Formats: sequence, structure tokens, C-alpha cells
Amino acid sequence: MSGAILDVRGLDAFYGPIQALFGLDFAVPAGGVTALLGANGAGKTTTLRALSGLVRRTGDIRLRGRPIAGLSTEAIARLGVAHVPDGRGTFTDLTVDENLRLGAHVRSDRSAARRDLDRVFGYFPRLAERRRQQAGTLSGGEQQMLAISRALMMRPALLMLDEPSFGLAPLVVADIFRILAAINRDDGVAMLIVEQNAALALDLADEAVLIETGRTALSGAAQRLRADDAVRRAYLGY
Amino acid sequence: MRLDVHLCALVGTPPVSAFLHQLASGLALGGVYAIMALALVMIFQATQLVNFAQGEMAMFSTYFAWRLIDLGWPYWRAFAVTVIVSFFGGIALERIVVRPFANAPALASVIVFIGLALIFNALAGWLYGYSVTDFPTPFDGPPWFGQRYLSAHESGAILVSLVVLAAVYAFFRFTSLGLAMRAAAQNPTSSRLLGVRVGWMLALGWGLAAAIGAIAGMMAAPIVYLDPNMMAGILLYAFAGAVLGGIDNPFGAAFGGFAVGVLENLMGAYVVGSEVKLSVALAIIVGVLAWRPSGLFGRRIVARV
Amino acid sequence: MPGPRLTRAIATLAVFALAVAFPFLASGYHVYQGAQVLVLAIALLGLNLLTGFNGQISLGHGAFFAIGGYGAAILTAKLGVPYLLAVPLASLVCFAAGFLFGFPALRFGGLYLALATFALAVAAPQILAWKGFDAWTGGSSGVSLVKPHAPFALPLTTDQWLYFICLVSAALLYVAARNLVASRIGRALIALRDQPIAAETMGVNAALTKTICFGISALYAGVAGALSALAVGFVSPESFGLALSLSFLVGIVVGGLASLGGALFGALFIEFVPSLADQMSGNFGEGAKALPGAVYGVLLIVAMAVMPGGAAGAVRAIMRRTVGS
Amino acid sequence: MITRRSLLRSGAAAAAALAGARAARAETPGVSDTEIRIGQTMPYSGPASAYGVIGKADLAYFTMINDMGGINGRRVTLISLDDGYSPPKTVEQTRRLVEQEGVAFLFNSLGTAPCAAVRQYLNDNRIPQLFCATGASLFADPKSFPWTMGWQPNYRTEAGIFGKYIARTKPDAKVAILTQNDGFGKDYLIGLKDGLGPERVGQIVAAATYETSEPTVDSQIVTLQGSGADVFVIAATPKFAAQAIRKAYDVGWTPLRLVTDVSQSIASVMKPAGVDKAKGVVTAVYGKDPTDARWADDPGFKAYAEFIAKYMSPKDLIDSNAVYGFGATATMVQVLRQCGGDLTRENVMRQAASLKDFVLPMTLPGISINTSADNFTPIRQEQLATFDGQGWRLFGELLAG
Repeated sequence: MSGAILDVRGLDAFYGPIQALFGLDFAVPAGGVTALLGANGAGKTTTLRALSGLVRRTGDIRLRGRPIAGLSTEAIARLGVAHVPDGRGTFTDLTVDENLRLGAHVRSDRSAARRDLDRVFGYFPRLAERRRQQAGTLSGGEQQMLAISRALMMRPALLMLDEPSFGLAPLVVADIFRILAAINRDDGVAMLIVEQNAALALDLADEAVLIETGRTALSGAAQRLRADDAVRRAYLGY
Repeated sequence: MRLDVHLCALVGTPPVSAFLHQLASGLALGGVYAIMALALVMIFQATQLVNFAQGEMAMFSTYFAWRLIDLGWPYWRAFAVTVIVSFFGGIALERIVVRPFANAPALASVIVFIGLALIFNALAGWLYGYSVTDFPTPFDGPPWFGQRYLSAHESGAILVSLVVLAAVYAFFRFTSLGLAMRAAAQNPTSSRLLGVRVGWMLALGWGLAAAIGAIAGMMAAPIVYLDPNMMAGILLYAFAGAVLGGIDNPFGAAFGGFAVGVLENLMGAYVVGSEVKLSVALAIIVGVLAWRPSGLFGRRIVARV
Repeated sequence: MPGPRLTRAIATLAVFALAVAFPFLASGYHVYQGAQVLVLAIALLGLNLLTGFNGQISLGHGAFFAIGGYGAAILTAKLGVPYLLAVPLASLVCFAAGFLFGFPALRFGGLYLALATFALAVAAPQILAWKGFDAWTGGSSGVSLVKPHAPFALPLTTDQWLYFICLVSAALLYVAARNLVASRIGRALIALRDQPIAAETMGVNAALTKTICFGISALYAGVAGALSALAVGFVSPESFGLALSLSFLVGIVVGGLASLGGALFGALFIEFVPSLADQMSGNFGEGAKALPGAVYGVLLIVAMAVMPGGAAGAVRAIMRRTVGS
Repeated sequence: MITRRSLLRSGAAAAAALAGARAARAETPGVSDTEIRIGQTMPYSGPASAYGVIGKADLAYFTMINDMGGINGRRVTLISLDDGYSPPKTVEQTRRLVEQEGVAFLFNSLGTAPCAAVRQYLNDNRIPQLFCATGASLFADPKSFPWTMGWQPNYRTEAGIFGKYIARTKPDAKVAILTQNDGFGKDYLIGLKDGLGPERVGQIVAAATYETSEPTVDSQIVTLQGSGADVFVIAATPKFAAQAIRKAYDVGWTPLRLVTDVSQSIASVMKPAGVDKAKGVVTAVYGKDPTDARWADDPGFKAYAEFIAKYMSPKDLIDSNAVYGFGATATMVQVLRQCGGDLTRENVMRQAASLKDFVLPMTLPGISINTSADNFTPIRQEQLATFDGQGWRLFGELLAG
């Protein structure tokens, strides 16, 4: 696929001697949103971890055409892949401010980073109110906002989100997805999003991939998957 | 009641003057314990491991400084070069010797630390001999501020320990590298996802620990003299101080260092006599920990050595 | 090919047969060394119960070793108690000491237990030399014991007799430790190490279990200390310094944590490698006489690099490769 | 230095010679026509490793003797084993020396507890335990332990000299004493009381101890100062003695200060304490301080300096432990010379107990070594000296404990 920011071909991943992913193929278009769908334990989180180099993997992974499968987690992050992990990866003992400063750790453009901070606070005014607070004292929804904001502070080319709705109240989830859509629309940040809540994800996504036991079961435009009977019965529940 | 007159008279009496002497010499050595405790924190906060070789590394650095001064270098230049060389030495040690054990059981690392301590101690004895040697101080001359309880060097050592504490605080608090180190210690995975090179942060921790240890050694040597076993006792007290204050926290650890210095002197002089003062001081620390399990200023309980 | 269970049983029997034959084949000096190895192995068994199986770190087991040693010395030399009675009596004292010390100390695990036991190791020689105890401990001059001779006109030298006392004790304590580990208490210990919260919710009395474990571990150290005092014929505060406690830690890690068989390897290591280091440093020339510490340090690090899981871990890995595949 | 391999080879050769030519005569282990093999234990590792220099000096001295042709045609092989200052290890290594290496006797093994641990074993087996490197009075008891002998003036003797000196020159003194919390310190306190005499024991107004694990003794000094004493006896190892001298000066306490022969080195005690602060310190000496300028042209010192230059490293020159090993080994060589052709253990012990007016290069003029069947303290004379800022100025007579 041309114009893809991320192109994945034949991705295998392993936990020790156990293989968890078997030859996944998918892509994230530039400025687009791809959703990874599937049941619990299908390998969605593993896919993101494999892309970030947190688990052993083989296959062809290209970021803007450049192979990154052999790179370390740090190096991949430095190339502009922001991964919001499951559990949100909050630095609980640090303040909100410090969490956000860490997002800009690899950037050298100090003034631009300060502007980004204002922009992030524009999206999530709640965080601005709690700048000096210890991040561990935030509510679940606030921590998710913090995790997204921290990732945005990296000025990422690709934002990978692992279950942003997990454990949050429906109103908060709606809020977060609305803002994610705005970020995608306004800033053109490409996203790869793992979500249990398939309906929500498909609303946001342009493309979608359905994973079953570590293999690609189905992929294509989000609209097409939404219309697929099997998907509808298994994941959308209507 | 003229309380102030009474107080003035009291300070002049022998028992009170002796008490102030005890307090002062406890603080002076406490400063050294505090710096050493900070060195322990540097490695502990990243790895949850107490580096038993820290004292011998500091001793080795101090011998290095001594050689430079012996060659005729001015004190502060020798001091600065020693700190820098120790910093890179610490990094090299982490990369070459300690790193390969990152995935081994925690106790394997502890054994490696014991091995390192033995190596540095024996090497120093081999290279420099075991004779006690004096070590110069940059703080020569009469006692400061016209008092007579602290020698110039003792005042200087306390000052240096406060400067080191302030520098460590500022480094962690205000620099992006310091922030990255704290982050790497707290949540390595999340840090790597932000592009923080966690492996280097550990190495950096070792470098800082070695550099801070070198300062502790150079501040201790004029008081306890230079010999290959000079740091054994100091490391013990620094460890106790760090745990007392909270070993995950530079401020707490440094406070603990001062507290142990003073506590031990006062116990020996006024409560139990010199023979068992160390045992009693340690028992008190253990007692305090029973009351506050993560140290006076610590935040979390940590489960490894 | 025999299964791993059978291999294990054969290996155990072979080691035991070798151990029985050894004193008849070796010189008196080597028999004495053999007794030292068995003594150390007993102490390592005890420490491994605590550290390997229960996950509690003690840097102070030298202190319990000292209590056992002094207990045996005082009972036999000052009170005229027969030595075969003195050893169990001294080790019971150690169990009590371990239990009483463990009771408050185990409330805060991890680093704080390490500090508390470290303090104990540092304080032990001081307390032994304290002038209030001079009448019993001989102060810093220590106590000399008369070495026991073989009874019933058995044709054994003193060295051989002592060796067999140590061998029988070690074998009994090894079997006891194995049974303990396999028992309900053993499973509770391991559960408390790996899943403390789950274990407590499932009804394990954490404080009591851990404290008993500490007491038993101290008891092992006490038996070892008492036997060591008999074999050496002398105790003094210098015999039980911090170095002893640290060498126990080295022993269990090199032997393999949570491995009872590893205790023997660990004991061989801490008994012989320091002397080996002394000899190796002799090869660097006369000026290198100060270097045995450095050589020992290097050997320690190399040993950990070669077998990060200790000898037991290495054996397990080899077994897995040969038997498993 | 003999490497282990060549040592094994020569051992085999010795065994062959033994089996062949001279099976008729009862042999002393370790002695052949060409070699005398002796052993010692030393703390080359562990907390007392500073004393390992004594062992190195012993080895170097025998190398020198062998280079000069040995003793009565025999080379001397000293097997020096590390015991880490741990008595159980000492027992093991000593048994190895006796039973495996087959040494003729033990020489200059170091430490009070280590030597005490093997004393019974060696006496039971009638093996000489010569010149134990410790000042404990335990090792000068020929009635109970006829095979054991010390070398240096023992701590009690020396403390007795101090006690008498205090009683004579400052009869109304109030005495404070700092001791290491071990046998050395305790012997010293006992000797001091003996020397003061029963009527003056009460004049010891304060006593404090320290552990070697402590970084400093500053706190103890402040406490002792508080007693108002005007005599201060410092029974401490060099590091702590230097701290004590300096701290007493710094807190403005100016008693008469007495230090032991353990800590009278100018290089490692007086200089670290500060030569100005140490001025006036009194000690009892039997040896020459290698850093004292007054001995620069002394033939004894020159012999020592030559030895160090040729057989040890320059840093050892100022180490009082090197002086110690130099002297103890010279004494040993004298004993072996006196033995002539009869190197039985009985004769070695007999000759060790019949040294007559033997003078060492590095002992003070006038001090000689004398032993007899009931005197197992080879060096018992000392002379008082005061530190004048540069060296030790001797005063008074030679004193014997």
C-alpha cells in the first residue's frame, strides 16, 4: 500500500519459546486510523508490543518505508512511534507536569514542546488544573488523558493506543474518543488503536483488522468490516 | 527569670561543652555518611539493589586522588579529575561487569557486588600498601565562625555534603536527564516507550554513584585517614542511615546519614558506653523501622535487597 | 535412559557412599576438611530454607552459627555436659534465638530484614567479647574445647569420628529439610515467597510460618556452629565475623537458591575456593601475596557469570538439555 | 619464591632421598640435606590484611638468605598460607602445613586468636610454634606450652612499664585509657593496672573502647576528656591512635599522652595525626623507626633499606610491619644457625630458648634478645622515648618488664 505510515508484513511474535502471532499483515495509512479488533487473548496487545519491540518478533515492519523490525524500543520511539500501553504506563510518583515533560524527553525543540504543552492542555483542560499533582492520585479517566497527552508530547508520526476505553465510565470514554477524533482530524496524527469496544473503534477508524488466535482473520475498510455479518455477531453484538 | 543568662552560663560548663562536641563530631562524620548514603540511593532507586562494593569503590577513587596530589596537582584539580574519572569508571563497571547479570536472580548481583568489593580492597592493598596515610583537606586553617567544636575540615565536609545533596536534588528535580532517570527507575517499560534509554540510565546511576562516592571518600579520608579498609565502617553506617531515612529518597537517605552519625555518638557517650554502642545504635534503627517500615521519609516498601 | 527421579536417587546414593568411604581413603587433614565442608553444608541448608524457599534474606547467620559454637563450647568445657548432648542443646538455643529474633524482624521483609540481620552479624563478635560475659565466653581470648575421641574402642581417629558425627548430622538434616520442603509448611513457605497476598488469603499464617522458618534456619546454623566448635576445638569472637555470614550467602547463591543438593556444592566452594585463590595469587610472584582477595572476587564473579542460577541451576539446565530433548 | 609446582617436585625429590640413603636415622619432617621447610599462616585477605606485609617480609628475607647460600648449606622454604584471620581456617591451614606439606615447624604465624586456636594442637604434636606475631601474654608460658614462643615485648609488659613510669613521674595522675575492644586492649588495661600498683588503680578515672569497624574514635576522646584526666594512654592500632592524638589536641585536651609500640610509626601515626599535634607523645620503643632521620647513617638501618630495595617494594620501607618481619626472620635465622646440623624439633626449640645477647639490625642500641628455658619472651627491653616533631628522642634507662 503506498502512502502508508506503517506497513506490516508477516509479523510473528514470541513469548519465550511460545509463538503468539503468526504472519500478520496490515497497514496504517498516512493520517489515517486503523483499528485492531479481536477477542480477549487474540493477540491485539501483543501486536502493539511486537511493533514497539517489547517482545521478540520477526517479519517486515516499515515505518514510512524504513524497516524497524531490528530496532530497540527506544529507537522506535525516537523515530516517532508513540505507544500508550495497556495500564496507561503512568509514572505514579511523578507530577502531571513531569509526566508530560517526559513525553518531550527525546525532543530538542524546547519552545515547540512548550507550545505543544499548551495545545495538550487545550484538549484536556482537566490536566492543566492538576499539573502539580502526583499522577498516581488522578482518576482512571484522567490517567488515560495523561497517557494520551504524554504520547502527543512526542509529536508522534504514529500513535498506538492500547484499549483507551478500558475501565472507564461511558461518558468519559465518549469524551476521549471525541478528542482522539479531533486530534486525528486537526493534526493529521495517524493512529493504530486496539479496542475491545469494536463499535467505538470502527466509528473512529478508516481501516480495521480482525485478529483471531494470532492470525489475521479479516481486514479492510472499517465500513466493510462493520457490514460483515460475522463481525457484527461476534464483536458488535447486533 | 533571666533564661538567656542561664543558657549562656550553661554552654560554658564542661558537660554542655562536651555534649556540643559530641554533637559536632557526630554531624561531621554524619555528613560523610550522608554523601555515601546518596551514592547508595543512586543505584538502589534504579535497581532495588544495595551496592556492597560502593565503599571500596570510593576508597579506590580516593587513592586515585591521593596519587594525583602526590604528583603535585593542586587539590581542586585533583578533586575534579577524580570525580570525573570515577564517574566514567562507574559507567564502565556497570556496562562490563554488572550489566551481564541484569536478568539473573537479584542475589546473583549481590554476590557480584561482594566480589567487586573484595577485588577493589585487595587491589588497593597491592598497589598502595596497607599503611595508614594522611590525606590533605582543602579546608585548612582555623575553625570557621569562631566556634571551637568543628575543625575547618569538618565544617567543610558538612558544607560539601549539603552542596552534594542540593546538587543531587536539583539534578533530579530540574534537569530532563534527572527526570528521565527517575522515570526509568519507576517504570522502565513506559520509559522505553517514550524513547528513554533505560540501560544507559542504569549506567548513569552507577557513574553518579561512583562520582558521589569519590567525594565521600575524599571528605572522609582527612578524618579517618586513607587505607584500604577506610570505608568499611563508613559504608555500614551509610547503609543504616539510608535505610533509616528511606533509601528510595535522596533527601531521606542524607538525613538518615546525619542522624546515624549523631545518634551513635550520643549513645556511646551518654547511654550505653562505647563497647556496645554500635549494636545498640543498630537496634534502635531496627526499632524505628518497625514503627515506620519504609524509613522516616520513604514512600514505598521494596522487596528485594 | 533412566528417568530424572531415578538418576537423582542414584546420584544421591553415590554421593553418600563416597562420603562414607572418604575418611578411610584420605589423610587426617583431608578428613578434617571434609568435616568442615559438611558443617558448612548444614549451615547452607538452613540458610537456603530461609532465603531460597521462603525468600527472606539473612546477612546474619554467622551470629546463629556463633551461638551454636559458643553454646557447645560452654556446655562441654565449662559445664561438663557430654558433647553429644551439647550439640542438640546448643541448637535448641539457636532455634529459640532465631524465633525470638525473627518475630519482630520478619514483620518488615526485604531490605529491612537484610539490615536487621546485617546488624546482628556486625554485633555478634562485639557481644561475644563483652566483658559482662567474660566468665562464660572467655572474652576475646575465646574458649578451648577438648576434641571428642571415638567411643567403644571403635577403630577410628578423632578426625574420622568427628567426620562421621558431621556426616550423620548432615544426612539427617538433609532428609529433614527435604521432608519439610515437601510438606504443607514447605508449600506455605514457597507460597509466601512467590504469592504473599494470595497465600495469606488462603489461610497461611504468614507471621508464624515465617518466624518458624527463621527459627528452623537458625537451628541448622546452630548445629553447624556446634559441630564446627567440636571439630576446630576452639571458639573466639574472631571465628564468627561478618565475613562468615557473607560467605554463607555466597554459598547458597553459588550452590543454587532453593536447592538442597546445591548446599554441598556451595560448601565445597566456600571451603576450597579461598585457598585456591591464595595459591593462584602465589603464581603472580611474591608481591602478589596481597591479592588472594582479588582473585577470590574474580572467581566469584566468574562463577556467577557461568552459572547465574548456581550449581543447581546449571545442573538443571544440563538435565533439561540431555534428558528433556 | 618457590611456586607450588616446583615445591611439589622438590617435595618428591626429598621423599626419594629420604627413602634411599638415610633410612636408618629418625628424620625430622621438612628437613633434608638441602632444604628446611617451615610454614606459617597469615591474614593476606580479610579484616587484618594490613599485617600480611609481615608475611611478605618473612618470605623476602628467606629469599635473601637463600640467595646468600642458605643456612649451613640448606635452603629455607617458607610456606606462607592465607587464613583470613579466621581461627577455624588457621587450624585447617596449620594442619595442612604439618600433615600435607610436612613442615618442620611453624614460624611467625599471625594473630592472637589464630595462634591460640592451634597452640594445643602444635604442643600435643610437639611441633615448635615459634615467634607468634602477637603481643598477647598467652604465648610466653613455657610451663604449660613448652613448644610455643612469642617474639615482641608483650602488651602487658609494656603497659607495666607505662604504669611504673606514671607512678614515678606523676604520682597524683588521673589516668584515662582508650583500648581496642579485643585481647590487645584488655591485656593492656591489665598491664597498666599491674604497673600502677594496687594503691593507684583507682587513679584510672576513665576507660573507653572502640571497635575496628568504627570510622573514628572522636566521640570516645571527647568522653575521656570529660573525665578531667591528665594522663592519656592510647592502646590502639595506628589509624585510631592517630585520630586520638589529633582529636585530643583539637578539643584542647593536653594530658601526658602515651602510645603503644603498635602505633609509634612516624609515617602512619605521627604524620597523619600532624607532627605538631603529636609533639610530646611518649612511647616505649625497642626498634628503630625507618622514617626517623637519626638512623639514616646507621648500619642496621642501611642493611634494612638495602633489603627492602632488593627484595620488597619501595612502599614497604616505611611500613613498621616490614621492620617486624625483618627482625623476626633474622631471629629465626639465628636459631637455625645455632642448630647446626641437628634440626630435630627438640633442638630447634632448645636453641630458640637459648638465644644469648643476639642483636638485631633494627633494634635500639643496647637491646638484645635473650631467651632461656623459663624465659619465652625474646624481646623484653624497651626504652621510653618522646616525639620531638621529627623523631623519637630516647630518654631514661633501658627498661625491662
